[in-house]
Amino acid sequence: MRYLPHTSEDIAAMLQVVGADSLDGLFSTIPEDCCALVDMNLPEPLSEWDLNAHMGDLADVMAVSPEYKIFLGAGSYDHFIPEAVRQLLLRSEVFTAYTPYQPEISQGTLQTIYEYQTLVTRLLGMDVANASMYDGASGLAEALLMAIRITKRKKVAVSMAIHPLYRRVVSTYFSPTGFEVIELPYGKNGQTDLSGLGPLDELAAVAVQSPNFFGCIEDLQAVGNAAHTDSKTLFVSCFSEPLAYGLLKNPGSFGADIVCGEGQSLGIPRSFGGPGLGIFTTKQAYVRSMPGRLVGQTVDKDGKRGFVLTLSTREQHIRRERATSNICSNQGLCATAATMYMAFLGGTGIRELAALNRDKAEYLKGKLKQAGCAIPFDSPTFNEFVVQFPGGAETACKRLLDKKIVAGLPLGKYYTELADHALVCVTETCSKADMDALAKEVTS
Amino acid sequence: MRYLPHTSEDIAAMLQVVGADSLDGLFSTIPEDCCALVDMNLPEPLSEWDLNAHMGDLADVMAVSPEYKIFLGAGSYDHFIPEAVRQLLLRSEVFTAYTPYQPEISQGTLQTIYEYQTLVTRLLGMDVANASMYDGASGLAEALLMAIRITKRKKVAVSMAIHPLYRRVVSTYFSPTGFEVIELPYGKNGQTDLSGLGPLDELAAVAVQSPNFFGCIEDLQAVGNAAHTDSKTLFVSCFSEPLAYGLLKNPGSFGADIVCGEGQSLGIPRSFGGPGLGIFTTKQAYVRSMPGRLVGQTVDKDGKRGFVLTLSTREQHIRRERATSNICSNQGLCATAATMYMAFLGGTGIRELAALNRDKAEYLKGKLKQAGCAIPFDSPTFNEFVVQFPGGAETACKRLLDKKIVAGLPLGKYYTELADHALVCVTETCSKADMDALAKEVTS
Amino acid sequence: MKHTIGTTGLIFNEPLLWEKGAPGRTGFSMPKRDVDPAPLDSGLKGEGPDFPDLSELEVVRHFTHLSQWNFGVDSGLYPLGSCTMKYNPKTNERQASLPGFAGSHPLLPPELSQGALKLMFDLQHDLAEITGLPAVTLQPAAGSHGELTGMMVIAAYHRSKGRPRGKVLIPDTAHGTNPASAALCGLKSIPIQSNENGILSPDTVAGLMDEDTAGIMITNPNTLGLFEENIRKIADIVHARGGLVYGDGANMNAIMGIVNVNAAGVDVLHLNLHKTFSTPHGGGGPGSGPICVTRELEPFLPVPRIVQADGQYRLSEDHPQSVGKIHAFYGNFGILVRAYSYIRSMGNELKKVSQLAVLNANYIKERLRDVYHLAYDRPCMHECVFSDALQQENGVATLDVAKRLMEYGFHPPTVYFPLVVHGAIMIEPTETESKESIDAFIDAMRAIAREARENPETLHEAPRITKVRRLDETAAARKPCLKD
Amino acid sequence: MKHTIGTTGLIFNEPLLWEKGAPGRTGFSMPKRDVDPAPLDSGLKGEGPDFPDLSELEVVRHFTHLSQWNFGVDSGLYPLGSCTMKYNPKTNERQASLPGFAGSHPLLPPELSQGALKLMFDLQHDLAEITGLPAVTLQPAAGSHGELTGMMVIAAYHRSKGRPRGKVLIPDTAHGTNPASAALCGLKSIPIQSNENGILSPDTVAGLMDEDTAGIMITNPNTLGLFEENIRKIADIVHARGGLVYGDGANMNAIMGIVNVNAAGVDVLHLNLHKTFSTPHGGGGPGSGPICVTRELEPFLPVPRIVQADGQYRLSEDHPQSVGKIHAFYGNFGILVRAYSYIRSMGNELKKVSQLAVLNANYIKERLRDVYHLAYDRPCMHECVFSDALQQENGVATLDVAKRLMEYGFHPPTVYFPLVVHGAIMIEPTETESKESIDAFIDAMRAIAREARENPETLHEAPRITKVRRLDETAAARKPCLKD
Ligand SMILES: Cc1ncc(COP(=O)(O)O)c(C=O)c1O
Ligand SMILES: Cc1ncc(COP(=O)(O)O)c(C=O)c1O
Repeated sequence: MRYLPHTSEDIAAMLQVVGADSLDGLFSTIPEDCCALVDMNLPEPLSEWDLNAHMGDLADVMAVSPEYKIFLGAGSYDHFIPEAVRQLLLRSEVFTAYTPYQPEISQGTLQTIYEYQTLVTRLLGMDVANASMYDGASGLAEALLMAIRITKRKKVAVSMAIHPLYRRVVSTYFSPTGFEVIELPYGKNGQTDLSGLGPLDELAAVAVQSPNFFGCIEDLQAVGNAAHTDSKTLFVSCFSEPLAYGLLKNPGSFGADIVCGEGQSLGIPRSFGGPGLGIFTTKQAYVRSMPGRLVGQTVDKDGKRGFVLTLSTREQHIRRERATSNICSNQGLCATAATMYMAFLGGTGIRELAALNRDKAEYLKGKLKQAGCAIPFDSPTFNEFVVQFPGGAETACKRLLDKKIVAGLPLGKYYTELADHALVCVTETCSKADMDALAKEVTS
Repeated sequence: MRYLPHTSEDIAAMLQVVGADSLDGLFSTIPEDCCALVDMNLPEPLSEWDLNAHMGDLADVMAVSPEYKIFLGAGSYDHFIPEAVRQLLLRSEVFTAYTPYQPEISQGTLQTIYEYQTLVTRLLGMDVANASMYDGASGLAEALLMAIRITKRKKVAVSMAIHPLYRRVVSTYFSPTGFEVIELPYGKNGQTDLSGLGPLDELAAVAVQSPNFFGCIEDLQAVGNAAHTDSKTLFVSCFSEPLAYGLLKNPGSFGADIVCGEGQSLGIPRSFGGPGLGIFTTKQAYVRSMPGRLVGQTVDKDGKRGFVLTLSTREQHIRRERATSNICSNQGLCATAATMYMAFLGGTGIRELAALNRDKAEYLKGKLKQAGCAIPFDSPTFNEFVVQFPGGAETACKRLLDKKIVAGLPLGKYYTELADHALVCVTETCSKADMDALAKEVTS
Repeated sequence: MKHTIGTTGLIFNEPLLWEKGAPGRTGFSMPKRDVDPAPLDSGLKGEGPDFPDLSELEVVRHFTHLSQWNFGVDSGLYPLGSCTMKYNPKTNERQASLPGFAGSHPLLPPELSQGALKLMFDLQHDLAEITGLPAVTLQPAAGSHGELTGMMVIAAYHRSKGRPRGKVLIPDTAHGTNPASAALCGLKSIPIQSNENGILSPDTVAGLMDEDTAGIMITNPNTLGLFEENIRKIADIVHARGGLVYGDGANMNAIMGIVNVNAAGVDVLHLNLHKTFSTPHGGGGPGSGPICVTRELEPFLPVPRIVQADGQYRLSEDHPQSVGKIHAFYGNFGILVRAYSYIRSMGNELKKVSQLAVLNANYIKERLRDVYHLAYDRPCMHECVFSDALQQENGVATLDVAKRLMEYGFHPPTVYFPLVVHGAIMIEPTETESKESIDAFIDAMRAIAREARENPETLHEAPRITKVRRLDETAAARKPCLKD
Repeated sequence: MKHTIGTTGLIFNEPLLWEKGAPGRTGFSMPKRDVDPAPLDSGLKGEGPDFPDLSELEVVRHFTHLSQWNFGVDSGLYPLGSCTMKYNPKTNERQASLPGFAGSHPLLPPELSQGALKLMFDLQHDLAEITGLPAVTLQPAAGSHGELTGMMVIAAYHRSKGRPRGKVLIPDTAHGTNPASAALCGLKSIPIQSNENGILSPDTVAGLMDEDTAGIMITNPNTLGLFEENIRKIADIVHARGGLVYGDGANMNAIMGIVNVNAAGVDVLHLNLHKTFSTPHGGGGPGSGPICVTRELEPFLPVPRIVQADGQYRLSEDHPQSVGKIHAFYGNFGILVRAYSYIRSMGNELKKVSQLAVLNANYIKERLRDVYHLAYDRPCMHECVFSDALQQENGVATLDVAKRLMEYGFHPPTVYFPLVVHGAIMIEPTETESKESIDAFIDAMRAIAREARENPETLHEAPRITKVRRLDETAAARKPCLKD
């Protein structure tokens, strides 16, 4: 087997040094009752070529563009990724390296992550970012736990306009703890309705998402004010589409204390939902309560600039049960991809691209209105919006599928009251022609 | 444009240093009568994404396996190429480098080519190999010209069983010269018929191909003896399928003076016929008459082993009109791919793979015989052979095309006397099932 | 040594991204605009992030230069204990980048994603075969995430029995993620000391296990590279008191096809696909940490679960006892594709993998034991653990050995872990290293042991030939500079 | 200088392939055998080649290590005069590796290869647009191969006129391939001296041109980076005597959209797609050297030619006057795909490409003229040529400057060519280099000029920080060791 270099001579020579009579002899310390009695029932090994054929068969039955026109976002976005990102990620010095525990031979990874931390703080208007969390959902859960640690309170208020799957992960993280989640409803305009937000004095955090699950841009000013009426309560702002901040005022400028979310949009393929990128940022004041790894700048023996993992006393390998989180391996390579993507895009590019996403979404919105679809929420949106399809979302989407159009995500499963609505997404990858086709088919 | 870094500020600042008032001003030395008066009529620039779509459209209409079952060789072979070769070739330090004129920062290229030279001489049983020629055809032409230089004679004998396209390139190279090509016919058994080979005393070379165009393994012993009846005449042995020498006695062992051919088989995609790899090897005695670049081993100032381009006094940039060839850029990256491929395969692997190729070809040969096809040539073959299809090759091949089977290369175009014959190729990529299908369809 | 692998050559300095570029440049191909701009309330508009503008070539050179400052498995032997730095097959990357996988949306209707669902379903089956534990979830994004999920399953199990428990037993040799994960589940961790042989004694466990203890988290083979020989007895003790056994399977590379984890009494086990199953570490992640459980615990696994009915695969949410969702979608699918490719390529040769991994580790143990102090002198599994006890007398510490190894061209082992061994040097070669490669490493380690006696200074000064030398970590932590 | 780009870091020694490995290992996945072995006459069987057996990881590390000893365009500024080392766009590699292209067989029936034929047909059109010469062949595999093809066309033209000619005029500034290619066509090359301005004078040409002279080979812009201002007059002289003008278009990067080569009087021109059109050099090749000719010469172009009829493309052999085939198939198609991708990506911005390439070269010329001797003080095109005249007095030669540049992190310029300039330093930055990158190069060149005065030793000793130092080329040539 091409991955196993040992010749029989090698094995014989090494066994002799070890003093074992056979390969099985190496496992003498394993008691009978632990041993596997039968061989593993695994399929015969495939050659590289049969594997290619087999994987090709599996991949070919998946529905992807361009064959399908897919207007599906909901936390996983179709953006163009420069070929240069793909090829640079294959540089094996980075790609086959472990966590940079030995900084002298890991400066490539370390400087990249330092650049990542800097760029995302600039994107979101925050002081510090960690080296990544697993995904947007677990990131939000950890953000709320962090707020609970900081405030020593037991309750958090969470907008129902936050991605429903993120909220489910939050409740999973909360279930073994005594902590409580209070849900904030959304209003007629699709934004979070803060009116129900009573006395905050027991709230550790108020959390919203912007653009929210419905694509609506939240009034972060209002949320910030509401949250901060209690000096201790933290304002947590999350996101699933960071590209929006190429165009929109960032959460930091509204005084958010923790800003976290999913970074898949930034040059990472959707890949059936993972690996993505949990982006996690906060204010300087809270850095020591932050979960996850941090890269910091320092100097070497000769005074040369260099980078290291730092503040690791927060982390599990030092602090063990009192760590700020259990996270160890993170999404480093995805953070690297995002750094490359942001570098290729640049400040000018990200603004232009964000504008293009919104303009295209607005175009389709208009087209669908003309086609007789209702748009229930009138607050401004970025590249996603909710549509009421004539004759119900489920049926409309099913019908459009025959035309190889995935018209959006039917919302009934997540919000019963929105049973005949769908969430539609438009990115720079959707052409005017595709959108016109969708609008046409909807009515036909 | 992402390839052009100049901002307008950059341009202004640089123009000032240069003392030109505008970009057009830089071309003041170009006389009116040379200037382009109208803009180039080129299509609008495509974005990276539109380019992907456009190229996808062009590539998708090409017939390739697995959709088509292709039994076509004839100088371009379908062999499995390890993904590792593809990824290693993208290492940009090698891939974006020029010819290694500065050895201190080109040792990667230089050691690789030295390894290439060594491995191909071992494969073919020769003393020295150059760093590559354009392809098998131009390599053969240069080999014959080299023989003419060495022997100071004006005639070469060339077997008609050498790839017809190679022979056409030879006659193109010969046309502006006074040199003459004498054609040696092939015999009933598909091997070169040497009986017509009269007095050799004016022949610079006798050239055959083995396995020859018909897939037949030539009797190199006999050819060598015939050629060497005149002490001056050179025995030139060429090939289009070097993999054969994983299994067969190599030409060197029969005393060949020059062995050259096409190396595409060794880990290089067919790519519609190019880039391939012109492999060129000879005996030590003739090294100074050899065309092309050579890499040699030496030591650096500190006595460390290193590699350099050497014996360049043979080459055009030094010797100019008296050079052994005009070749400058060669097929370096293809030689690199071949080196990687040979390294992955190894001595054990290449033998096993070569045997598998022949065994599969023999299987199909048997199947086709059973199916009622005639096999005109009875001498042993490697992974190609000539078949007479019932009802004529052209029509049979046409009919099979509808079944998405490319049954082989109809030979009428190249050998009128073989009008109803086709050249069929089988490599390790053809499964038993594919071969059975072909045999079945042939008769139906 | 004449034949040192490590040497120096020309590489390149490279500034930070924003120390390069010029406004107006771009490295991105902007799609052409086929719609009109839509008005946006100026109150919502920001200035746009302060990113540098760079050309494509500038960015390409930037990351090409940075990569050259790194050491990966493709650079050389990477014997980082507990991390299983084996070769990451190139074909796995090809498979993961197939448009059908890389381009697929997680919320497509199941009938449009049968390929991905089948792959996950079959991978679950394979992992069950390899561990002996019948039910599997692929949702956890890393080993630690798997621990968390597993402990949630255990907590949910106890709740379902109507008697939640507050504590969990964790050996002193455990990885830091174990207590941290337990803590996230509100479980107080009770440390257990391993015995003089570096493993757990049943009596110690018996002494600590009680009705308020949810169970035990046990790493097997443990972080000393030793097999926990008493695991079955320990499991019986824990089970007898109504507890469950959590297995940390990070070191599964030692025992595939050799140990049946289920038979050994483990109820929940996490695997690190980015260790045992050859997926790349990417300089920190992404990983994947599936957990395998007994039939009894299956109802508690995260949702959605993949179910198959007459050849069709779908996602089922209908598992009332489930702990819920632990990842927004289905975990790190792209990593699952790689692990699946690896398992398909190996089949039952996975047993050979473990045999050779253990052979390599024991070979190193035997060939270095005379020059480095061997923490526990017993047959080891995938790794062996030495210490700097012999070097201390020359004022040479584990860190010096590690840094000097770089100059010889090797990545250092894991150092100062596990904590039970003072100045630990934890060496895991993996099975993909050839005998020659391991012999070269041994020669280097022996040469360093000699240098420690003959001129310790070279070790204190190391590394000298790397892009940067030893870095001031204290300064970095004292006044953190975490961004520009 | 503090901000030197070049520095040193950890890299790895790597033996020759056969100094590694062990018999029986493999790095290849052998397809499973589904047929029986067939007997083969033992007289035909060899022992099989003596190749080393290596594991996949051993081979991967081998070539990863070797790559780190190399310098490419992605490593830094590569101002190799006459070679146009511009950025090689990553997207071109994607396109060339599309299965439909990379996997296609050249002898498929045309109806199964329409995509490739259309691409070549359109590329021919584009190159005709760019040069002004209407007929194009893509068959030559490199520039030199294009020269050979072009000179064959010229020879065939003269034969067709019933008066073959024996000589060709070639300037002393010409690249060595020019006379070598002419020689292969049986043409004797007659050298022409360029004038005090570094270009050709019509009178000189008039004096040499006669009825036995097939024509002239003229590189424009020439290898001094100067535009041959008299080309039109020279062409008239040559044409008047029945000769033809061959244009070496290796330096086309300076004049795209600016000069109409046809209008300038050129009859045949070769292009280097691996220079002007961004395809990678791969450490020596493959390249591609299409030739563009006038309508009058079209009948002589190589066959097969691509013809289009009602949307269908096919290959036509029916050109009786053709010189024949120059490549077994259609040339280096994979390189054509890359060049085509580049042209499609640029469109008319190709003119901007030339403008910026010329701007960069003139900027360097102006900023270095006070410290290096400028061979010809005139506005330059894509490159500028200096010499070591000023450094000689300190015993510093061009070679020393070149080697020292490596330590500053740059690839050296082309040196000692063209021959008309003693100790030539030929600098071609290309348009893909930013102003900052060029300024850094200028700083390095100026620093070196200073070092040449202040301590020449540093230059003589350079390079010290590369994998190997200056190599003994004389020994290499005296007793050549060309293989193990
Ligand atoms: C024994 C052990 N357990 C758990 C982990 C955590 O795994 P991950 O980093 O994938 O979260 C590790 C990783 O180093 C480990 O070695
Ligand atoms: C002016 C000139 N002509 C011709 C050539 C030969 O081109 P190629 O190397 O592609 O054969 C070169 C290449 O360096 C050149 O610079």
